[in-house]
Amino acid sequence: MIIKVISIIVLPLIALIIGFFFLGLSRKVIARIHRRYGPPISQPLIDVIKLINQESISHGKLFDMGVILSLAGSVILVLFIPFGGIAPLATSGDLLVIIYLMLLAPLGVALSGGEAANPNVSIGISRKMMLALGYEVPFLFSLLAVMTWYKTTSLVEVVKAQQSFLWAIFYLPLPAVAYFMILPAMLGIRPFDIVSAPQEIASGTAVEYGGRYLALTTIQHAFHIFIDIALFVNLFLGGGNLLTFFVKMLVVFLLGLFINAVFPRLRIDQAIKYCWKWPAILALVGLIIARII
Amino acid sequence: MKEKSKVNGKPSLLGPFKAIKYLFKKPVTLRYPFELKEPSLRCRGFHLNDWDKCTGCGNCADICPNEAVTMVEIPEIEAKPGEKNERPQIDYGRCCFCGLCVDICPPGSLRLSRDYFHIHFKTSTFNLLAKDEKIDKEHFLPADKYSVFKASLAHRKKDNEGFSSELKYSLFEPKRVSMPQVKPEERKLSFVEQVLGYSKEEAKQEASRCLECKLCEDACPAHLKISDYVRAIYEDKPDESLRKIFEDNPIPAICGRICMAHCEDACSLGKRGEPVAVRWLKRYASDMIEDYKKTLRLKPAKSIDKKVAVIGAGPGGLSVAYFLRLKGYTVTVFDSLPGGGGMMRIGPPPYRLPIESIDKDVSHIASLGVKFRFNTTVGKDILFEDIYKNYDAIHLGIGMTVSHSTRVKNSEKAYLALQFLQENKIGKKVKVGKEIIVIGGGNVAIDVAREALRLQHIQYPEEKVITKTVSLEDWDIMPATKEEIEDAKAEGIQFNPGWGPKEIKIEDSKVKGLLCIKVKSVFDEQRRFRPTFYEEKEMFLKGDMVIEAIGQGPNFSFIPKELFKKLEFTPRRKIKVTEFGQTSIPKVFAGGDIVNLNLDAITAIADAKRAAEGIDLYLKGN
Amino acid sequence: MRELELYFGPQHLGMVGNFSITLKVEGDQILEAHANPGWLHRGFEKLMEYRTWIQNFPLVCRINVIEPDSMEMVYAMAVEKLAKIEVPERANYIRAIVLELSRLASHLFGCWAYANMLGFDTVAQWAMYHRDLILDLFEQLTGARVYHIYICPGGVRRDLPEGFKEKALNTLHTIGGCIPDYDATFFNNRLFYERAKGIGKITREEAKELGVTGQILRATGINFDIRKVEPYAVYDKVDFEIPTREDGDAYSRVWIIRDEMIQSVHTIMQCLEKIPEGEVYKRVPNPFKWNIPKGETYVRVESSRGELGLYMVSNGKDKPYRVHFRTPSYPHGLLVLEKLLKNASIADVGNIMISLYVTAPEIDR
Amino acid sequence: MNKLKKELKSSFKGIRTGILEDNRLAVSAPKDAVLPILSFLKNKGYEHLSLISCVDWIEEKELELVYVITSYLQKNDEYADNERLHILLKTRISRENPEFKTLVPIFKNAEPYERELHELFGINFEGNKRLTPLLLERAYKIPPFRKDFNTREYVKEKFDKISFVEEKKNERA
Amino acid sequence: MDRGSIKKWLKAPGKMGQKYSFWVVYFCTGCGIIEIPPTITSRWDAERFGVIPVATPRQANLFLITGYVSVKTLRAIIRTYEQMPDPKYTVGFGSCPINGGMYWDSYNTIKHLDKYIPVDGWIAGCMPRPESIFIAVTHLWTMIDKGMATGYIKYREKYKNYRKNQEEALGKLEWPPLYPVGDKNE
Repeated sequence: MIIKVISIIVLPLIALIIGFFFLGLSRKVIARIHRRYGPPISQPLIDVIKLINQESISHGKLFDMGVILSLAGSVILVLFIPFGGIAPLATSGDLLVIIYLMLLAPLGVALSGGEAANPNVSIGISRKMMLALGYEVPFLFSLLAVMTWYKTTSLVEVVKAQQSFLWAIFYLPLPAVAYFMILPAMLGIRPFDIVSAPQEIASGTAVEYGGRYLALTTIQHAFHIFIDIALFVNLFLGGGNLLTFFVKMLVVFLLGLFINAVFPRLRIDQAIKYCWKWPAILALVGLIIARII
Repeated sequence: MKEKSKVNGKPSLLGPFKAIKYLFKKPVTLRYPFELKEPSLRCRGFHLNDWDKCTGCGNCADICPNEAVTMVEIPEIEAKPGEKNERPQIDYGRCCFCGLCVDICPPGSLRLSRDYFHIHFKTSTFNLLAKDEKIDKEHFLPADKYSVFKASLAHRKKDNEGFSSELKYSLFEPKRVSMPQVKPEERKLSFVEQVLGYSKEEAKQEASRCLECKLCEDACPAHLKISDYVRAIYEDKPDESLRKIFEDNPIPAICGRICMAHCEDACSLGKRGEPVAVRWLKRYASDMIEDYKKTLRLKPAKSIDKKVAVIGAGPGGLSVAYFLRLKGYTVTVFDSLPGGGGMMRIGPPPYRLPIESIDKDVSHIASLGVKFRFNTTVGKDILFEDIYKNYDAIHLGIGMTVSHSTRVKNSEKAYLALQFLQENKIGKKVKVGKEIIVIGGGNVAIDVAREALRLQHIQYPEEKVITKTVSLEDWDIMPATKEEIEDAKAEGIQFNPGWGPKEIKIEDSKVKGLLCIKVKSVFDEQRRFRPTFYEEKEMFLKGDMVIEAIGQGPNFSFIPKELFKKLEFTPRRKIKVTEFGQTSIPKVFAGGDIVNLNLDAITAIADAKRAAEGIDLYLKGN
Repeated sequence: MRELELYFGPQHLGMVGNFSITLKVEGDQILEAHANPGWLHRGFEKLMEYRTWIQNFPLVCRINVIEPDSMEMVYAMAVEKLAKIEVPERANYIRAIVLELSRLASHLFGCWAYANMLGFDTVAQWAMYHRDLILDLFEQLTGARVYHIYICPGGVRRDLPEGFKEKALNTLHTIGGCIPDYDATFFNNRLFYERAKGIGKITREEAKELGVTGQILRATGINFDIRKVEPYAVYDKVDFEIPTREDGDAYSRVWIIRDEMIQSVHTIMQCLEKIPEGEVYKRVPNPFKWNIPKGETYVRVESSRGELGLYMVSNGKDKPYRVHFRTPSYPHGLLVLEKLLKNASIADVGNIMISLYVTAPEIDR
Repeated sequence: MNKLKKELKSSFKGIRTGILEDNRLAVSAPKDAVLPILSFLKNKGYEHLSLISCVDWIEEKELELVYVITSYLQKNDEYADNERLHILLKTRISRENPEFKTLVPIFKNAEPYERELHELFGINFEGNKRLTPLLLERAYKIPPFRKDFNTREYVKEKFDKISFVEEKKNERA
Repeated sequence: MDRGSIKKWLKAPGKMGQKYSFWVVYFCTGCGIIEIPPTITSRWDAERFGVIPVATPRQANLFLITGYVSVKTLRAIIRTYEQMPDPKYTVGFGSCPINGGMYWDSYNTIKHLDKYIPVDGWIAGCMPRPESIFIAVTHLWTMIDKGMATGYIKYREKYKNYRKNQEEALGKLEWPPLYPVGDKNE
């Protein structure tokens, strides 16, 4: 029992550290592709410390509630995803719960966005919803493919099933590729970072966030990165113990980063068309194959 | 690398991943505070100014499009006549680092350095009095003590000169418009005027060179309005430029030819290039207009019944007469020579100052109503006492008329310079020998030598003739102007500087030559004229004629004893005058060579101007 | 959907110069756009009437910050035409080199702006790095990075420093060498092709009607380039061709930029080979007393964005009487932009604007 | 070049033509002849209006409008000489109440130039629908680009009178 | 460059945080904007010191006023400056905001920027180079350490004078005063 309580506390911290590490690493790697020395790895931490000390202008209660809600959603989500050995609440919840909790973060942002009377934010939120619509379809198909293949909805069984022999990626290559193709959309990085496009709509939903709100959103973004990649590793790469799990996450993250570095931003309609065209078909075919065999 | 531009391949999805190769290459960033970038040799940063070369002319302040440069008075620099003690101060809240001030700077003292960092939270620190590492030791640090982190206007790197001015690309024209002159071979044969004067375009071209920095006006003893009359010539309005000259100088034709041109020594263009030919432009202005009276139409003021006597019609006398006449006084001028001009009439030979130009100026002053009494030497034809009695004020402008003699053994055989010049110019020509030796190193000596050379060529057209000069002073301290010495050398006159006359050798009452001894030093430590010689080193110069031109002295013989006793003198044997030219005798004023030390025409005119003020005050005052 | 009033305002990440557009937006569709310049207006022509000819020379290159040299060139040519000054041959070659280098720099800046507006940082960083190499060349040649104040009436202010030729050649080789990288990652990028194809399409008649010059006109197929029509400096002695495209949309405009970069690298190399010896600066009369005879002239130069013209009137005094700059992005920023923005999507506002290379200081002067 | 000159002279009366340089033709025409000349030039192939400028001749109390017209390339490959020709069409209008007809029906791209001249010189072009302010932020009594608007006095009495917030009172000149 | 010393982080995290992550509001007010891209891109790379351009004033804490300020832009500058959260620093770029620069006699540019908003640092140069911008960053570091970078506090205390100057230059301002200006008549 005590181990469960400790792991409930430890897992979010680990997720936070890994999230910040990934953020710092992403800025460093992208900088190296730009042929320059990027900022130190600990730069996101410095940014958060600075933002906490900055004066934050709030637009009323609902505005604050929205930000806290989205952060809370991400933290809970972290608890449901097994990270190597530690899986505090994973046994009680399963993939359906995760899908449901995935929606809390955009909801929180929408809530606070509505309060701030800035047109950019409303456009940002509409884009976020459309993008979510865009990548939910292939995401669900690939999850269904995994569930039907292993005939279970609980993540822990899926991970246990993969321990014994080959990982799921060799059985279900198509859903894995589909999931990987929409990973940038879920993370909100370059080809799909329409939501927070600084050039077009002045960093989208984060327009009104000053000091502490921005710190909370960065933390929420760090959690979000951890969640998506950990989910991918659990579903398709059968996360082993702590170290191998981290290495797999690192590899997946770096591959996603390369896509980010070399592609311009798509328009929202192109993004959705792209998400529905290739990844959706692959995931569907993978689902059918999983069904037949 | 130059494949054809039509490689418009189908845009691929996987192509861009080639960019990942840079992940493993060395980044190109220049990590600034730790790796420094070497600024280029022509970098345009903050200003450096070499204070000894800078003349404070203010051209950089005039050219600056943003009025960033202001001239600031610097008390500790002593203001010489040709240089102001102002230095440019640059306001970096206005400066656009264009470097125009560097290109216009005549002495080339203003330069831009290669450091350009100055960050401060107070805007008042953005003014910089441009200095150089020679003057400002503590702000300029050697390379090891200089650190980029503390970079500011007060913390700059030593010898860090960037954009500096080059004569080829300067905004001013360094070379002078060449004056058409008669060639040396031709001019030594006759007395034709050497300088032929500018044509209209040449004068406009030369006048366009003046940057109007007004340094020349401070240097000129008479403070002529030089930049105005040069601009008038540029806008080809010679009458307007003449009017500007006549405000300070009534005898432009004379001054245009023989002035010592202090202005050209002070001209800031002269520091690196050739100065603006101010004297020749004044001469051009006076030559262009034949009849001053018609163009200037100067009308004297309401006539006052006071009478003023002017003794000596030299430049000083003529100017006093002109100024007082304009103020309305009735002026009479006494001169022993047949015409006006005093020393100018007899001194400079015709190739430098022809008689017509003297008469042109004098006749204009006469036309204003000044009465001239020529051929009347005071003390002989008319006594000084009755002048003193029946004239309300007297101006002494008698100048130096007595030529000194070296009083060396049988020096009575030698000619004196002034007589020699006087006879040649207005009397009959003097019979000269084949080899002439001229003793002396000043302008008068050079005139005598060149005139003697011309006479030799006229009187012995084919034979070989030589003129030699012997002067105590060596090349560097020879008092004659550099220009004169060059012209004389071009005409073939031999110079023997640094030799003193010892004895004139005589054989059967004909001069055989001059025995000279080597000079050790000319001036003693208080710069007084006390020559010392090496007794043993001697040299014998063959020559059948000797002319002494070692300086002139005043002749006060015509003043009666009791008045002469009241006159006070300065230690250097000059008349002591107040700044209005009033001598110790209240009624008597004085000016010209007998008062000042420059011994040239323009200083005489300056004294005359002040004396005219003095006389006016004296007559109105009490 | 209710109608929104959106400000693509002066304060905007990635915008070149400060320029604001007020958009009437319905959902993601723009109904109507009004360009609102004037943020950078300094009244240049008024200031030039208060300064003498030489004092205007450092002022004139400040009009457009991205390509100051064509401004200096057009002012120098106008003054030389009015005052009938002949420029030595070597100065013409150096002027051509400086103009082509600044065209290369401004095209690279255009690439930075366009890639940055599309959120494509990798190419933006490379383009800026190569532009910085060119700025180092300029610093060697003229002493300053951005405002060179180098092409002055009467020639060029200083001669080439020694060792400039080798430095220039190896900078050009590095840039030339990177063009394949640009091709792979930027010009032939599928997503960029998606994003820029068919955006901001303008037909040949519309272009002619709106007084468009430069790449936008050449993108519609007319190869109108003032360097060929009215050769100035040494463009008649150097052979280079004018790239054109047919379909006049943003994608073809970018391709023209790419080809023009290669052409200007060629021209610089040819100029560096053929440069003769001799004088570089023919002395201009004294700056305080330089009265240019009465007259007027209209001179034009091909700047990196189109036809840059200067109408100058002098009335015999030492200051210009009236100066009027015809800047290339004046019609582009006001007419073409408003026309293209009608019923485009919000995401493409920046895309269209930067593909037209609208620079705000040129509009406001 | 002079072929065109003769044509212009024949078809319109009261215009004076002078050649500025090798390919610049200066034509000055009375006020009402401008629009017909422009449409005549347009269908002769000169359809690129590169600039409308205005010169304020303050001594003669007149504003002079200058239209610079040239042509695009007809055929792509060779550059016929008439492409290089520039026509500077000049007219004089009074300075007190400067009125002029708009050019938008003939040259669509004249609209921004007219807006700018309206704002900086005070000429109103009737028929131009969008004469709204373009560059300036506030209204000036005298339009700023006119010769009698002295910008240095304006700066002295407008900006230099505003005092600094505090401490830097003393040393700023 | 004391970014690494943990002791300083623990002692004053707020100061150290501000020092090593300047977020610059990307607003090109004048012609100085040409030197910002080279600074933030690969040749000079300001990101090494944590300097990143951000889109909205809400997130920024450093405001670079690059080059001359025309009257219309001043209105936008004041609004942007007032929207920025509190520990904010401004740096005046080039010679135009200091004393009018090249456009000292232009009717449409303001001459002394510090009459309208407080400025913590001025950089000399007509278009200061990227190196000067880095020196400005180090200058701001020392100012923050010494606690002298108090532009925003001065703005709050002396808001009445600033507001008066702004209204004198721009005429009626359409947004309400940021801090209570007290009644107009005293």
